[in-house]
Amino acid sequence: MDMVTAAKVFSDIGWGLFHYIIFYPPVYQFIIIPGLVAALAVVVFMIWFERKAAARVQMRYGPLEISPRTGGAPQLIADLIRYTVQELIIPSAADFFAFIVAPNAMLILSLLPMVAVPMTSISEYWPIPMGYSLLVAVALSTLAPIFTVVMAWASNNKFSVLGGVRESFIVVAYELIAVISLLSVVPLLHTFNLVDIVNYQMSGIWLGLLNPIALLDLFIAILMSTSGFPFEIPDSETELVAGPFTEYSGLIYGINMGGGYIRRWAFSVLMTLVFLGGWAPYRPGPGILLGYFVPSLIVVVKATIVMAIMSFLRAVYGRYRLDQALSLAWEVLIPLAFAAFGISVAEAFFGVHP
Amino acid sequence: MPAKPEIKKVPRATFLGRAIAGNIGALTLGVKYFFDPNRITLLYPHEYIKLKQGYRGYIVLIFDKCISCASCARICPAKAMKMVSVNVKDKKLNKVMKKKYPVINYNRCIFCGLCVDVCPTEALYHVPYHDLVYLNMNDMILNLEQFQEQPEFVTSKEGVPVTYVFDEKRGLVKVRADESVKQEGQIGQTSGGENK
Amino acid sequence: MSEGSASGVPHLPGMEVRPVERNVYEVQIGPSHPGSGHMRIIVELDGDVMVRVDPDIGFVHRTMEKLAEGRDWIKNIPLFERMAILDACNITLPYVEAVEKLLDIEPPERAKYLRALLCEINRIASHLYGIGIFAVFLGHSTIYMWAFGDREVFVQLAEDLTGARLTHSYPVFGGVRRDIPDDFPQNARKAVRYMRYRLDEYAKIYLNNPNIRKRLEDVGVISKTKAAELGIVGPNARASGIKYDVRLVEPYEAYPELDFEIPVFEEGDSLARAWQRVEEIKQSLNIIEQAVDWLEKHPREGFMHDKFWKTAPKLYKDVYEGNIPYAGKYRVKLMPLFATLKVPPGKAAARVEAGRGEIFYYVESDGKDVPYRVRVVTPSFRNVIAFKYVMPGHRLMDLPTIYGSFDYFPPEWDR
Amino acid sequence: MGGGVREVPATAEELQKSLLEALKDYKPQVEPVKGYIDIVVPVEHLVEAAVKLKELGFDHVISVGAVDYIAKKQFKVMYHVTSYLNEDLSKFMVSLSTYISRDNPHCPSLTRVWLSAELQERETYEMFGITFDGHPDLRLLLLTPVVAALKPLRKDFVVKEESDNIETDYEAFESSKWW
Repeated sequence: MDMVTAAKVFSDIGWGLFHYIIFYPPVYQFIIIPGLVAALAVVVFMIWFERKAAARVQMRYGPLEISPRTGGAPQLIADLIRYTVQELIIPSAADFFAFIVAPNAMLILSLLPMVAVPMTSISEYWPIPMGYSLLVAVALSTLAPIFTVVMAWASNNKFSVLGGVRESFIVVAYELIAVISLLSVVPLLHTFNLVDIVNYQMSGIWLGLLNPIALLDLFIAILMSTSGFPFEIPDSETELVAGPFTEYSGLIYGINMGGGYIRRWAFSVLMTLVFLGGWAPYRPGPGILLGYFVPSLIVVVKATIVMAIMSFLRAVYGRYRLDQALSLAWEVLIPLAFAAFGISVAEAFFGVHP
Repeated sequence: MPAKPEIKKVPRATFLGRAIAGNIGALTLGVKYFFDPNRITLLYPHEYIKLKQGYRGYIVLIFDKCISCASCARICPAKAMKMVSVNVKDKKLNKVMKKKYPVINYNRCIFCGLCVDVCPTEALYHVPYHDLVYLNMNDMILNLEQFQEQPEFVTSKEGVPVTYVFDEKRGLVKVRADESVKQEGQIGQTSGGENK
Repeated sequence: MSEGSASGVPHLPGMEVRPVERNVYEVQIGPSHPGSGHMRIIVELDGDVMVRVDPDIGFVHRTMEKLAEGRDWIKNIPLFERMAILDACNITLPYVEAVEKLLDIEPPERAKYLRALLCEINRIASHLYGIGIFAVFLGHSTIYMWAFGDREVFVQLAEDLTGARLTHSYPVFGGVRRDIPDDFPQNARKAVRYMRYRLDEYAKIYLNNPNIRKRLEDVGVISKTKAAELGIVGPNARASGIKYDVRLVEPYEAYPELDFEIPVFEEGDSLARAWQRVEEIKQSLNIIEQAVDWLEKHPREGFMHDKFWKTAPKLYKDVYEGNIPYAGKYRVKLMPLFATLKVPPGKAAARVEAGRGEIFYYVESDGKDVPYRVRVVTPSFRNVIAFKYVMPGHRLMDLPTIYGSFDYFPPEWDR
Repeated sequence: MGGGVREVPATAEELQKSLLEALKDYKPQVEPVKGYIDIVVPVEHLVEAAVKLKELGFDHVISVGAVDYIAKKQFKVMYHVTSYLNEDLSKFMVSLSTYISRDNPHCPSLTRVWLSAELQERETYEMFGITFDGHPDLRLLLLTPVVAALKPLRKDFVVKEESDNIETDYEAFESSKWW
């Protein structure tokens, strides 16, 4: 076999790998867009944006010195490198297996909902059959937070355990809100199919306009679930050093830090599809470019804007007390979520549904 | 008119006023400053503050004015000054005699300025410089010759001199030091690292 | 009462052997706290509720009282400043006043106004610092940055006045060390107007923010009698309805002639303590305006007691008037006798309302060039006791709220 | 607060007179001081005098301090008190003090009377080694046990500071440029 043939065979295998594994929609969605790669890119941008936005409000510049011309944009890359090469300290009292596995499991499970969402209306590019995709995505989104509690328990540290307990309180509170507000579109449209939901919003009436209470509820639930301000309670540094992440260092700490943002990203994509019209003004055309990349880009941009708004809240709010957040969740937001569900039913009954 | 106590009340708000007006007020203010930031950060090595005369900075000795009274060394709270005896030629009497002169240890100096204020002949004065660099702690103990020289101001080599001027709307506004003299009232922010 | 452990070594807080109740979880907040300086609060938690709180202080203790016994009278002024450098004039003023009582001198009118002016500038700076640290305890980083940024305005004013940003060493026995520069009045008025309008914004984004209100309201409530029993001081006591301010009950320096209010809140919770500081800043701004007006109207004379100034040579007046180009302007020279000052024997006490509350100095002299005994009681030190008695019963997340609302300052309470 | 001073005197002298009258059972003496009123009672009457002062309206302690008179082998323990709730008394500072023996320093604790004295008595305990009998929680506050054993504020503990010598030879200064 001469070199040319060998090269051809290898390139065929490579192409096969590329075509059938990377471009196999579930894998592609999990790894590239809107999964790991897109999420990481957005997270890096978002942490930078969060710091810059807060700095603008707060009479200062934020990250700047590393590259004054771009406003310090490479700062996060530098931070990432630092986390990567930092020494990884695992306390001898920690439960080694759980200590190492939990952050990674959390990262992976945070991205799992991405396998269940469509990025386009063309069935060729769907990762899974879309019949019950909303239900599947919602179900998958609830898996990750348990690993924060595992991390806290495995750290064997008082502050971690306290943080973990807080996290578990909050998980129980926000999950119901998020699930009910997401599912409140179901009675309106009589479908669990995310593609149908987005297609309905092609008419220009986003479901967020039809049911703003559900949108607001979901927005707050996402903030709660990803400990964003004003609900940055589990890792409240003033009394619990870093909450569940106290004992973590190096790369795993970086994963933990990004983990919350990635969870927020997954929820933002879901929120964009359900309430903010997905790829809405755009109608996916033929071909992979117009049929997949353009609509997915629109979704990514919309979800990024949602995340930017969430990040901006850091500059305006402090943090609630744990019991206040819980009472807000159980006494205000959950009734509101039921109300939103009722609004959807009423709208369907009175014929807003097409 | 002496002071008088005055009972104040924490402003009360209704539930709706608190939930809606409070949130909207906070958010609009945040957005306002997001689009119109009021920055006061000094980008230090690229800019430095040109201090006014009167700032209690580094201290310089005027050798000829010193009358060796040792008040400065005696009043120094940090024991940063010492009197060293040197042989100098007295011009009036035209003979060599032993006199005492102060030297300073900047490891210890707290820049309280008492030595300058207590000097009966004004032989010590403050230079409005603050950020000097020494290579080691031993260099920070100046001998008699070094104490008489004005320190070399290293920041001015690459930095832009700025001053902060008071402003009613923005508190402190950073202006180029040379411009602040020229255009009073007309205040423009110096270009920082990033331009809006 | 625990006399000491079995080995004869007295117990250290946090390191003692003591039976712990079941279902109690001990957490040590500190000693290196992310939001504050060096302090430790040993908290026993029952669930999320604090049942026993033991403030453990002393991590930055320097024994100021002992150090003062080995230093000349004037050298103690820069020493005592180190307790709270951001409140430097207030914290040294009672010492200077006590020594002036022993020396039987009283500063001239202009010096009194200058002292009151710097005291109020310091009070605003100190309150802004307190507001900022409190905000960061609540996770509100914007007010933290704003308060520190706006504090810079007043630090700049103090720098214009005294030549140093923080450790001014401004009041000395018999007077002050500088007079106001020529452009000071207009700068001060600008700063005052700026701060007034900023305080409204503070209220908007911070104190009226529903999130922050919820954290502060009805947390750490101290009733009037409880406050008197605990002996907490300053803005914290006034937020509980106690009409006590040294400027009110025993006016010192120029305060008898200035027209201002002492704001008093009756709620006694953390929100009242936060508002108290805002209201006090407003009053301090009024005082600054009045003091600046007075200083501008009156001739530049009488900044040092005649005992020290009447024999001053011409050079001293030249320095004051700015006739010597390198020497600056409006500097008040000190007579060489300051370096070797001997204070007549006697005992004196003085108190002053500093930013965080009442500062008390007891000064005893036996006629030597060093004090025989100096007793300093700082406001933060007197507030520490409140943590022990107010915090239990609250949730763990209320600890930063209560702690921050008292405007603690570890170097000050440790001395 | 029950039973305050009914007619609050306007000047310190009048207050001093009325206080001496009120405390006359406890053998009070007055020392000349500036800025406050110093009332010295024997140590056995300290608690009773404190209770009486509290009844008169002095409701909190500003300072608990001690002075070491090493020549007289005595400690003077001082409680500077004033009033929060009685606004007319606020303008006066009164010191209730007592002399105790330096050899075996014991002083009755006034924490039961004035709760605000608690931490300051702990401080005086560690700084002077004065034991406050009846204090509910007499532990170290600021110092470590090693340092507290030295009783740092007593006059026989001398801080080793460098010499006050401000003069030096130029040659000596040049050869070892360190101080």
